[in-house]
Amino acid sequence: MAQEPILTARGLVKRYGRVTALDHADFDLYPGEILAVIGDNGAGKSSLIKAISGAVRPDEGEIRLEGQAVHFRSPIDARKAGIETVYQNLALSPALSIADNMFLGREIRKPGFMGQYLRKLDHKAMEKTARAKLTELGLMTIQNINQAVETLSGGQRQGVAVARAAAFGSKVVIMDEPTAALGVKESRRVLELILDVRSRGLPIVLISHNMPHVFEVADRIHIHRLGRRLTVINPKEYTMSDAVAFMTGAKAAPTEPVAA
Amino acid sequence: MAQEPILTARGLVKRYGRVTALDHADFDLYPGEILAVIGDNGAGKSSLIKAISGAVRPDEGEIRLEGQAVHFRSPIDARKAGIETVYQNLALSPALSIADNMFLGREIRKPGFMGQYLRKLDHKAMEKTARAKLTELGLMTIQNINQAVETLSGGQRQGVAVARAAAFGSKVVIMDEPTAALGVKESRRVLELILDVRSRGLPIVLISHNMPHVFEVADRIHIHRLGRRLTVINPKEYTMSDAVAFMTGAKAAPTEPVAA
Amino acid sequence: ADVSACLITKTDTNPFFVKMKEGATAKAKELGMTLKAYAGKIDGDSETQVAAIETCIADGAKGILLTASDTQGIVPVVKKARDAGILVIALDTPLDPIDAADSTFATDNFLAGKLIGQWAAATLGNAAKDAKVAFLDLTPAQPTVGVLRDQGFMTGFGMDTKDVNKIGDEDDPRIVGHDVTNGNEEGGRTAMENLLQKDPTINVVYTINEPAAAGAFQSLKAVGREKDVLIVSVDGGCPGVKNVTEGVIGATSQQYPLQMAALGMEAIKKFADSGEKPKPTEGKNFFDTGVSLVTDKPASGVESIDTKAGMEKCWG
Amino acid sequence: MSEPTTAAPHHEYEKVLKESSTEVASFDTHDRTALQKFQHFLHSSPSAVSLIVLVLSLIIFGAMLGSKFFSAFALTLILQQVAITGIVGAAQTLVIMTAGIDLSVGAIMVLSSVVMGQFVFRYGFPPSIAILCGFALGALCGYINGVLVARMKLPPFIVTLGMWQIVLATNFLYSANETIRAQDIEATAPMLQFFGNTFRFGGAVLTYGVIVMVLLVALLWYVLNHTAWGRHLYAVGDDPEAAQLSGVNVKRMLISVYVLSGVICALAGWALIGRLGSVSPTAGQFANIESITAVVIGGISLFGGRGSILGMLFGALIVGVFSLGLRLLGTDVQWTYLLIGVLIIAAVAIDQWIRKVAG
Amino acid sequence: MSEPTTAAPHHEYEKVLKESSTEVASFDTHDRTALQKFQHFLHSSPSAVSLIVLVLSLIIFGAMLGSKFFSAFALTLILQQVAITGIVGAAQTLVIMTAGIDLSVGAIMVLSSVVMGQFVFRYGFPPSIAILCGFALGALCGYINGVLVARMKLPPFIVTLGMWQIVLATNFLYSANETIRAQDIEATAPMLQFFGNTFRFGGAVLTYGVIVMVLLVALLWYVLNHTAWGRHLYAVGDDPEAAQLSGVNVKRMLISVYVLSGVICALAGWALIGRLGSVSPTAGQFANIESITAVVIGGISLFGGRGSILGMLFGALIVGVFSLGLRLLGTDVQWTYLLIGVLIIAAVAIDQWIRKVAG
Ligand SMILES: Nc1ncnc2c1ncn2[C@@H]1O[C@H](COP(=O)(O)OP(=O)(O)OP(=O)(O)O)[C@@H](O)[C@H]1O
Ligand SMILES: Nc1ncnc2c1ncn2[C@@H]1O[C@H](COP(=O)(O)OP(=O)(O)OP(=O)(O)O)[C@@H](O)[C@H]1O
Ligand SMILES: [Mg+2]
Ligand SMILES: [Mg+2]
Repeated sequence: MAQEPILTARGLVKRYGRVTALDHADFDLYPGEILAVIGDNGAGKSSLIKAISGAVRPDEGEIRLEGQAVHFRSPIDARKAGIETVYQNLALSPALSIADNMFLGREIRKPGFMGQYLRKLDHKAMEKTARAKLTELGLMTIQNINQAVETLSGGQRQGVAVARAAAFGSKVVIMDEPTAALGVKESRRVLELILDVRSRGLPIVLISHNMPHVFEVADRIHIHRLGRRLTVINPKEYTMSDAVAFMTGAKAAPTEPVAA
Repeated sequence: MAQEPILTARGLVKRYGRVTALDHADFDLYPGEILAVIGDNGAGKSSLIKAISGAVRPDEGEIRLEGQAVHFRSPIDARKAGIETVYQNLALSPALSIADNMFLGREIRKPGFMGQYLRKLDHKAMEKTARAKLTELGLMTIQNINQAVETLSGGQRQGVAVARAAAFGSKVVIMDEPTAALGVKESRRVLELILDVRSRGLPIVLISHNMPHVFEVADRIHIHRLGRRLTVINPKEYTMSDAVAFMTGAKAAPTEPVAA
Repeated sequence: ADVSACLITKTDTNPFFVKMKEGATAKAKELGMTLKAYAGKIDGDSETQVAAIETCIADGAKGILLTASDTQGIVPVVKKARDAGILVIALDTPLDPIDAADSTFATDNFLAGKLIGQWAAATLGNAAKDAKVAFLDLTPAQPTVGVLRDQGFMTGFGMDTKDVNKIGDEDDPRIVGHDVTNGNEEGGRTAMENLLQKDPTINVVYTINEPAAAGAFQSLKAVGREKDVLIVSVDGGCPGVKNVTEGVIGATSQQYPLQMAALGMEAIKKFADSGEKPKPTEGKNFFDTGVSLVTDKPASGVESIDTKAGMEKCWG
Repeated sequence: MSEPTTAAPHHEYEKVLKESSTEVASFDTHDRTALQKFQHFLHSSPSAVSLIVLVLSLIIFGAMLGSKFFSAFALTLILQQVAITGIVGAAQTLVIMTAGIDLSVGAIMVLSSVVMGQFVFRYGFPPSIAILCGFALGALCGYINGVLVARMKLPPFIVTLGMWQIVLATNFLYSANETIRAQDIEATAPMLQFFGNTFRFGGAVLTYGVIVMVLLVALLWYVLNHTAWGRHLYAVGDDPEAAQLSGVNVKRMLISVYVLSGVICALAGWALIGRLGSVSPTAGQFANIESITAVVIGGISLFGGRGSILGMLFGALIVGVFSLGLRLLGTDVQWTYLLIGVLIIAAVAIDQWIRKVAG
Repeated sequence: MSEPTTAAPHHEYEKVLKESSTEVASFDTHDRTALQKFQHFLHSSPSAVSLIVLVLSLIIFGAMLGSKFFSAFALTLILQQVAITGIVGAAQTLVIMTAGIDLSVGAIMVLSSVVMGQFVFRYGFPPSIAILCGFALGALCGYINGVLVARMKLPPFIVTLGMWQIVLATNFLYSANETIRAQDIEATAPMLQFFGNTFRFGGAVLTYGVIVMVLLVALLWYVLNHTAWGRHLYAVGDDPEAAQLSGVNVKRMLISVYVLSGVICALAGWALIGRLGSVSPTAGQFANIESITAVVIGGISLFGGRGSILGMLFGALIVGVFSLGLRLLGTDVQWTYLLIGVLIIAAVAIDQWIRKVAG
């Protein structure tokens, strides 16, 4: 495919004390695709997406968004650039409401004097938008958008985090194990949501240990091993057994990463 | 089967403020079996096993172990009675060593005067046993048994928690989603361990959202829904589709719970 | 009708003020007045005293007896009280300026220090010019009482005080050093240890009050020097006077808090009845409630009473 | 890239999900008792408990003391007496809401007031400049706290414990323990005493210090509830890591909170000059304890992220009411301390009980 | 029940796992620099930093002051001066290791000493009984703290803040501020002054108070490291929920820690009588701050679960060395406070640095 990747990383290195979480890792994401990232526990998947989304600063390596080198100093920078992330631990503030959480860091101010000079927030507008987003995504029935997040069940929380990312991501949406703790029904909903987001033209990075899910939705599969990208495979060309074999080192991987 | 259940619960009720997590739930575990407990997020599975293992005290209902009514006031009581539990959040003390964690609450004292009067711990003996247990279970290669648990990877921690339960459970071993965050390889190891424990004659309660795993290892499946036991099915008689349909309320469940 | 008065002390934990309160309470009962007593949390806590004065204004008190923690800082609220028609009498510690209060019933703290200074110098005789003197002061904040007693001692002992309002600017070689005690045994002991370490030949110890002296004595005893060091102090509380009897303290300047309080209460009563304000002692700008040196080893040229007389007048 | 149609679930069993029930877990629907409703109300309005306690204590002392207590004069006197605690308490509230604690508030307040005074009297600065210098000093101390907490990730308790000692020692060394007398200030720089000005209507006497405290609390209430900064503050206190990941610049927030706390302490220092008339380096020794007490009695969680600044104000007033009431009753001061100790424990115990029962 | 043979994996792909590689992630193997090795050493021995600081400060003051400071007498004097702080610090250490804090230690210490004294002099109890009563009182106060923290789940900071005020007020009300004189105690109940006894060898002077402090710390070190109770204490401080689930009776542990803390405070009260000779209700006002300072400088984490009680002892000694050293140098007391403030912040900053770099 002739398309240019929207997001690339080259030679990322991240060390934690004596552990090297990323060891010259590469990464490519193409427009409009679902890219699955798989790998053993501790392979460095979360570290990779944290580096890409500005949550940690890599020790070495470079990241390019639409061909431009970017240096995110915090998740805020990445968000401003259009990259939205659902982190493995969700990153919601328990005591704040659903609406507050969805708009954290990008609050809407009142129009006119109140907003401009007194910096008053437009709670109404935010609630309306939040409700609209949640409904639009058909994710779940939440009675009260002002409910504190801590009163929601695990599945509902996951829904809020996913909805936030899906609603605000303008270039890339990244999800780190969004279904790990979810039940069968809830997992299915999240998968549908992911397909939904792609159908809006946004590329998605999905980290998951669930092979059937990965093979169901992914356009390409990035296999991560020992802190670096081992290879990228096309799920239509390889079986799950192959993927697992590459991932765990049981079989040697194809040397040339395949394009999307 | 004519056997008596080893562990039963009848009419358990647990309320958290305005949420009823358990609503007259029943439970039966027979000797030597693997009983899977499945259900939607928030169905009350964790609450059920917390009640059984003494981690929370039910508001109503009774629990019987080998026919005797028991009233566990804390996990310690349950452990003394031979029930070992791997909780969803592992329950390990990060700053303590692997050996310390395995023997927490059941430390071995030195023989003789030092142990009896000065209550001196026998660190050597504990380390030896801990290493033996971990090796015996073939779970993983841990270089240093005195390593702090916080330095282990997620998978290794899960291993320690599972090994602890398997090593000390004398009547019942309970595992709440032991593979939720684990990779393919690591999950497989835990499943093998579960089968291993059963082959030593111990009954196991396994909570999981992973239907293939459940149908692979379970002898019976307890389906939990809206805070109570909906039914118990034999995985040989029903398909995964049936189980999921019952669990999510898509199909009515068979009214009579089947025996093991 | 009912005449009510307030007593506001620096703290309610120092026996000196406890006795003051007892004296005032007894007098109030005798004169049929109501008395409310307030105190700061610690020495130097002026805000609580301000709040107490305000309370007295709200309470409609006729008079206030005040031992101020911050003699300058308290002045504005004292003015408020006087504007509200309340008689304000400074007890023990004069305000700054002294006429900020209607009247002052006080020990002359400078004189109290001077007396023990003179006694120490006279007792040592010729040795006084080679004496090694340790000063155990009150708190790091140098409240006025502490300064007056400390500098009074120096004056009495024949040292150059330099700025008489400041401790620590002197250069007399006989001064080993100053340390703070917070006016209690604990501080007295540690401060004495520190100064002894600085110069083990110390033979005169000035202490801000008798608890500090008791602490210092423990420290001297620990190194076996309790016999050959002269401790002088100020206060005249019963335990202190007893300590003079037993030779723990060489001499102490005795004050009369009970009397101060009683006189104060009488003045308020008189003011309430007739509107007449008390007059200061002749030749001084305050009413001097007197101070006497208590010692069993009188020194020539310094007037003193013995401990038997001291015990009769002691206060707690 | 080929645009696939919605992929088919790999697992057969997932197909049945379409028919799955949408029922949700049933809650107990039995009517709630009046007590439970009350608990729920208390739970949903964090400063209600302290307001109720405040009103109750006003009523009780009013009943015991009559017009001596329940007069415009006495009630406004309470306001005057808690003004400083209220202002410092506002600073403390901000810090505690970030799950921190600021033990240096009292010291910063006093040093700021000393700087304001000494810059006029020692160096001859115009009062307005001296006051600005005081504020700058407060901001600087806060900034140092903030940097140590946010950037070096040191525990706030320790940072501010150290800062407290450092600032207080600096205060004594710099001021040489000298009080600047009220009369001198009045003559040379009355602006320093600005907050001591009063206006009255009837028996009520309000100092400008009281007004500024009320305005400050109102302003902060607005900021906390109606601006992004306020929401971010709650988010940081709640879970700093989550806040960071979801787009809050946690370090900048923390530093700004400590700086603001320092500035408010400087304001308290200025108000302190107004209240005392003079500049005294020994003032404010209990501002730490008093502000923390107000915050705690006001129902603000020491773990951060929860509570309302109005609660702090009510907490300060409760302490003020008890102090004045007990003083007017003529009880021994120690009983006041004892009672406030009991009050502190009771306040959190009630809070905990509400949380537990209302769930 | 049919005993099934090992079930077959449902997923085809899981079969390949048998061949999976057993390689583990590679660590950087480049030789570590001397600095890194040093950091690692410091990281693995929590009290090493404070020991090094202690030795350094001894050397520096020794160089500046010569034999005045570096004599057996002066060094044992420091021990005497920190004995009380060390004993109270031991109590504080236990509480802080459970992620709590005890602000009431000083108050409990003083009230216990007052009870020991007054029970002899006011009620004529034999000294041994009076001392037992003092210990019982300490245990009771600790028990109340413990119950409020463990059973009612109130924050330790607030519980002990309230307790501090309550106990201190009780102390003043009960003692009527009366000091019991050293001479009277010596005559009537010398047992109360037991810990003031000394023995000497050469210039060194050790009081029994110093000995009991050292023994106490050694005993607690043994208990923390070599008994189940000690391991449980670390586990509770680390993560109370995990500890509870893995078989530690957290409530009982917490209560026992607070009770023990109270008992140790009573011991400190007894030792205090030995040090002062007299019983003074105004003593011990700084015991809270001093004990917390010792703990913090000793590198014990305020978040619980980490640190060694030996660190606390070194921390207390560091403060003692600085205090005496600076006094002998003749600096203003305020400089001591300032330096201790800096020391507190520096201690945690170093600790944080080590943790970060050594990972
Ligand atoms: N903050 C941290 N401090 C120290 N080590 C870390 C930190 N974060 C990650 N690591 C280590 O880096 C390695 C990679 O971790 P990472 O979380 O990226 O793995 P992962 O592939 O996401 O694993 P999982 O599938 O379990 O989520 C692991 O060895 C982990 O222990
Ligand atoms: N400590 C608690 N406080 C309040 N509510 C709780 C608590 N623990 C559980 N609940 C509520 O009880 C219900 C049952 O929770 P439980 O954890 O038992 O579900 P579960 O079946 O284990 O779910 P999952 O599959 O997500 O682990 C949920 O609604 C949950 O929010
Ligand atoms: Mg991960
Ligand atoms: Mg669960």
